[in-house]
Amino acid sequence: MKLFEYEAKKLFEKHGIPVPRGKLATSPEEARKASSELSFPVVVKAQVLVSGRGKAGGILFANSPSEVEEAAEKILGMTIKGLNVQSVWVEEKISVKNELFFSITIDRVKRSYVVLASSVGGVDIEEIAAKTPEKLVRFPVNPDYGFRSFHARYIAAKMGYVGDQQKKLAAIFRKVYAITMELDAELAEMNPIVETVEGDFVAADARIIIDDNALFRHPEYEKRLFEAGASEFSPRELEAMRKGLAYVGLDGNIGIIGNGAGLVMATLDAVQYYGGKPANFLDVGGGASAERVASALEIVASDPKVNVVFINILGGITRCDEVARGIIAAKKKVGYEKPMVIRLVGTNEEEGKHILTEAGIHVLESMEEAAEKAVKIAKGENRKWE
Amino acid sequence: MKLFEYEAKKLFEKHGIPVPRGKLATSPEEARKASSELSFPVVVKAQVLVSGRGKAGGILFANSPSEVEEAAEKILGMTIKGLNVQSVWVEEKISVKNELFFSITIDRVKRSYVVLASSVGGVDIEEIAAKTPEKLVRFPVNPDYGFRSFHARYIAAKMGYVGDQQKKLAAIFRKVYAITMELDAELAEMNPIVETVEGDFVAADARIIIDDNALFRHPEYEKRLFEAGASEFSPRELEAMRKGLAYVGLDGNIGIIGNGAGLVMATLDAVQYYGGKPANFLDVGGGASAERVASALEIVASDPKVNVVFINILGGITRCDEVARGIIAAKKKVGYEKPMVIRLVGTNEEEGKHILTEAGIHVLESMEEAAEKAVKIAKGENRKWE
Amino acid sequence: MGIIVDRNTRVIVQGITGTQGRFHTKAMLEYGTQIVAGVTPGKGGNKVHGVPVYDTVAQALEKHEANASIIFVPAPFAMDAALEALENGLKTIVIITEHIPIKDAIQIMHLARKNGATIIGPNTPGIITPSECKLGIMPAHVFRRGVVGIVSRSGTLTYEIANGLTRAKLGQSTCLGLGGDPIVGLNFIEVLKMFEKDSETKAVALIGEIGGNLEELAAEYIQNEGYSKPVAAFIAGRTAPPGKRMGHAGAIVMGKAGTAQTKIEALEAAGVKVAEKPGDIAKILAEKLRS
Amino acid sequence: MGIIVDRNTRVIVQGITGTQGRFHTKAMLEYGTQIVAGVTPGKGGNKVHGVPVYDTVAQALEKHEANASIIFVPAPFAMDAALEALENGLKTIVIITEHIPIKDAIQIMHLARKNGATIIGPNTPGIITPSECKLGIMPAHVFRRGVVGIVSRSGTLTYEIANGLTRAKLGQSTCLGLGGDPIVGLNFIEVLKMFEKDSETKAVALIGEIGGNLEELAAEYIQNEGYSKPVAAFIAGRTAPPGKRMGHAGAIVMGKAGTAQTKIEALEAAGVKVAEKPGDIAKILAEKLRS
Repeated sequence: MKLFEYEAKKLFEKHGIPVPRGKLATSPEEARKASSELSFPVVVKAQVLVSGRGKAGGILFANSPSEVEEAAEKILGMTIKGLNVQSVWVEEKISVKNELFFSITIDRVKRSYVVLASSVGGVDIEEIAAKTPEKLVRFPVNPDYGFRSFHARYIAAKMGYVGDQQKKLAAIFRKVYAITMELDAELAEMNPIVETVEGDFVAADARIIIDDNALFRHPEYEKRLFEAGASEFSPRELEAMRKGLAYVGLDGNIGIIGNGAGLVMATLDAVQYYGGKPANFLDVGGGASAERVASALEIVASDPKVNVVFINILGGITRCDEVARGIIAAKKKVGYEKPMVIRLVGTNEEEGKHILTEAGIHVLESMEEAAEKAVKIAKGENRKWE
Repeated sequence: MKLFEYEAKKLFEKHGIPVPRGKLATSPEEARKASSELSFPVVVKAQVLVSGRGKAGGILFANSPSEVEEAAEKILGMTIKGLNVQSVWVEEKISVKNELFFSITIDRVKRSYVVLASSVGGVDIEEIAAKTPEKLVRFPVNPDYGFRSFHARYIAAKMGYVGDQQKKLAAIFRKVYAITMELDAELAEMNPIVETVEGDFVAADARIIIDDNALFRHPEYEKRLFEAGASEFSPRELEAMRKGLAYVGLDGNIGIIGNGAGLVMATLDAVQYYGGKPANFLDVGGGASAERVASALEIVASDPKVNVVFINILGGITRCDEVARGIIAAKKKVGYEKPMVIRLVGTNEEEGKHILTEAGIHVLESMEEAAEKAVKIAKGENRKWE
Repeated sequence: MGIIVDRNTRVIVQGITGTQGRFHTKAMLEYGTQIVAGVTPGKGGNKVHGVPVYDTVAQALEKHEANASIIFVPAPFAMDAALEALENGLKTIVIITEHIPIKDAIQIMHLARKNGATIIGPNTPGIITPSECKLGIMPAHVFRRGVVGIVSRSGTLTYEIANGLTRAKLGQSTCLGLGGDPIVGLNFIEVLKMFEKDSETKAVALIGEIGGNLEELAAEYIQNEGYSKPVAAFIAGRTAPPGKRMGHAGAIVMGKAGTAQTKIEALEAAGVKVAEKPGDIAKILAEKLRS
Repeated sequence: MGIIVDRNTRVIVQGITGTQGRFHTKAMLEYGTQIVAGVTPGKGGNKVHGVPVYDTVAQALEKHEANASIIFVPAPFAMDAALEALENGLKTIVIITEHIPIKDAIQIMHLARKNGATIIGPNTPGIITPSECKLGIMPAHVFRRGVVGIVSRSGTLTYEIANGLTRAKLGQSTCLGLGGDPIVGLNFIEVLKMFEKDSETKAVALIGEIGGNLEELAAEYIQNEGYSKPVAAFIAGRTAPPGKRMGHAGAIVMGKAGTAQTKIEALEAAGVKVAEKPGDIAKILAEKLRS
């Protein structure tokens, strides 16, 4: 779960990490008012849970309250990568001497947390790694030790800081680690963390992503996950999450439902292989009970782009006859009338097919064939499949 | 630093460990009033930082408010092992089915925390170990794992509990461990923890000792350490602690000052060997600066029982001439006039001796000889040493 | 033969009294897996499908010999269950549980490494050496004793491919699901090494998906070490958009990292034939083994 | 010869810029100890008595070879310093610092064990192999190269006894202070074993005190293993009342456990001569070595 920049900064501040003074606003007037408590110049920043807001025009500078209002006017209501900007963060501009990069995230290969730091910041990590790899410090955290004062100082030293500056910077690094652990974050990042002209360090941008699977330990965030506008998810994605289904919306017109993440991804790929465009990813998970299939169909069918639904079920433990009955019940319950392609194999396959055929639904055995069919229908080449 | 029973119980309660309902009172009237909010019968317990209050009459039962007042009257103002009882804890008597023992402490040999538990409780651990060793579970905590749910359940199972009772008991054990870690306790104990007639578990007694060396992490307790009546230390011991000196009051008449805990203990032993009785243990620690010697002399001399002071300094790194000047300055500053025996060896020994002799103080080289002298003086056999 | 599990594997089921644990204990017993005991806190003394239940692993081991565990415990308690298995010396631990926090998984893997234990999962279908031992939740009927080692990051997609291999009469030596989480106990390279040493395994099917770079590292390994057995791969998620988790917690493209494209390119550069569709794996390997 | 430290010991001083660190660095250098670098956070680039100072141990080791560390860092930061030395592979670590919390000490010892490192202390005067290496704060002049290994829980009392051995012309092979805290890195048995293997050590002086049962365990060891070298002991604290800490955090009689009496009885039962006064140690050992 992504936190908004302003939330991350407030957390940082609570832990004693210096951040620019700032205020949140949800209207241009409020932004203007907020700026009256700050020193100019200020920055007006879109609060939106995707990266790349700078390039999208979501960050503007202002030298007066009226400029703030103007900037907020422009930014609020903007749509950045599909997400609506509902608030802006107005904060004092800081006098930058150097922009640094600091991040704590997961190292899948080492199976540990990893600290990434660079004396070059303000650009993304891929760019740092590509352009100035010699300046990128990569420190995997050994759980026996954790991320301790001497690790933090070593990194600050590698970034070129000595004396009190080294200690200050190291202290900030350790606080970011403490936040990471406390919040079960899978990412905690300051990019940039700024060395000011005065020689202090300020987290000019802040990103935190909490591990969704650890939200049960953080009920204050867990309950927020489903609030509209409070997470990076679309209403349909939220609806699916509420029902315990993994759904990702895409641009195409072929609705896809399957059991097992890998299988559903492969189904999407097969659809694309035959020239079609998936409208979504939807994994009903293990079991594929009638109820879950109904919920899935409801969500997929609610997407107006969808003109055919392709259900790909590999009946493993679950019996195919049960799944078949589930699909029929789901179709009825949801009132879904558009065409459907179903691929169903596994235990009691014959009976399952029989049930579906009886109900006038056509079934294929091969995933590839079924994908091809679905694409043809979506393209209007095979209307008889309705 | 020892916590009072009522403090430990409040901590337990805060962490969700069931404790009997109770109230604190510092006067018989207050005790009577407190009992009105409780169900009878109740127990009135002396709040005092030594063990053995039961045998000393510091625990009484009461069936009515007037009996509570009477009991509190008896207990308040009692002196148990030299400590004044300043408050009583009035709590509801619980219906005991079984008394169990549970404790977390330090295992010096394994260099770890150790959990001790027994299905026999309410008597001291030595007695449990001696009489029912087969019922004593001893579980050293591996820091890689900590004390986890399965450890706690295993112990509860070994104590004979199954099903929900096992889970309840295990949950309590883990909370005690959490408190131990959070508070840097060197002991956290429930003796007894009671299985009630209803099958619940209640911590009927609670003991917590915080590691003095970790008090810097617990400022709320650190500041309390020096409050009179709030710790297990006598006023003179507290005075020494304030000055950074290690002092322990004893029963004899020979005041002892030395540098190094082992050396001071050995000095006490030598005094006893020659038939004398030490009035105290006082270690001035490393350096033995003039200031520290003065503070030490002040504390030792303030004990009216003392009729001779024996200073035993092995000058190691510190030069003897400095120590000698320190002693003379201290004597003057404190206005100490009673006899003194000084043993001083080490770097610049000759000069040190010379300085003391010049000032009319006699010096010996051997610790044993000096101890013998001090004993003689204390017994009045050698008045010329004054 | 096969890897990690065989007919001598003696199993404790942790979380045996839950719906999942109960159901799959039965299925595993029916497959012939030696399940010697189950563990569920507070349920000691019961039996599940004839298997005695204990409150803790330690108590189970006081009565039974075991060397493996399979965990069905809910995510909030799964780390404790895994640590319990580890501390009690079990060397093969399959964690079926999904949604375990990353922090917990890191702790599990750290201690497993120190204990010399093998963790399969979390969020895995488990491992099966057909005809010998099924330590997982996979449908038994799609597997047949054979020559292809399967190592995969997914569940049903693996059954799909295993089924293809079974129909093609190639069968499987062992089929192992690494797990769909970002932090899992084994990586492709480790399993490739085991398959290389296993005489029954004649070829390997590697089933990857978007997210992380375990496939790229496997490709590098195959190339640098001159892997001796034919490998065919399938990578799911060519159509996955960046920044979105595709069902598995670990299946996510971050910026430009972890795409199917980079994985496919790396594998092909290492001489691994990458199938366009799951159905092609059996064809590719049949051909390679024929030649 | 002697144990643990010798003329090849190459030392890093952690906390070198503090009063204590600075003072004892000079004293150790004067003794001939090879101090290659110092570490103090934020003081990198300075020099102390000609020794270069670094911000971290890792940076010091990038420039210098070392195998030991001595720590003068204040108690609240001492655990981090010890962990820094451990993680950087230093195998002999002397912790002078007093008042380290028990929880921190437990963590240090736990990681030291895993790293195969030897911790001396905390709250120790350190270790000295006369004429070769002084890694500690003891006054050099009381020590002379000789044949008695000293292992002790105290500081000045040890100097007292060492001085006696020096005057008696027995001298010391190595003198090691275990430390006065409840949790320390070495126990008597471990050091007795080292002295047994050391050809230069002909006899051992064991200096114990109240608290814990390390002396009792040492007695048991001496008896059961038939320790081959003569041992004389002194136990401080015969007059200590129960429940009171006598200066050292570890010097406390709990109930009836850890008294001088039980220690003395155990040692005597094991055939160890226990001195009534510190001055008797030299006499006892001189006699034993003469016979």
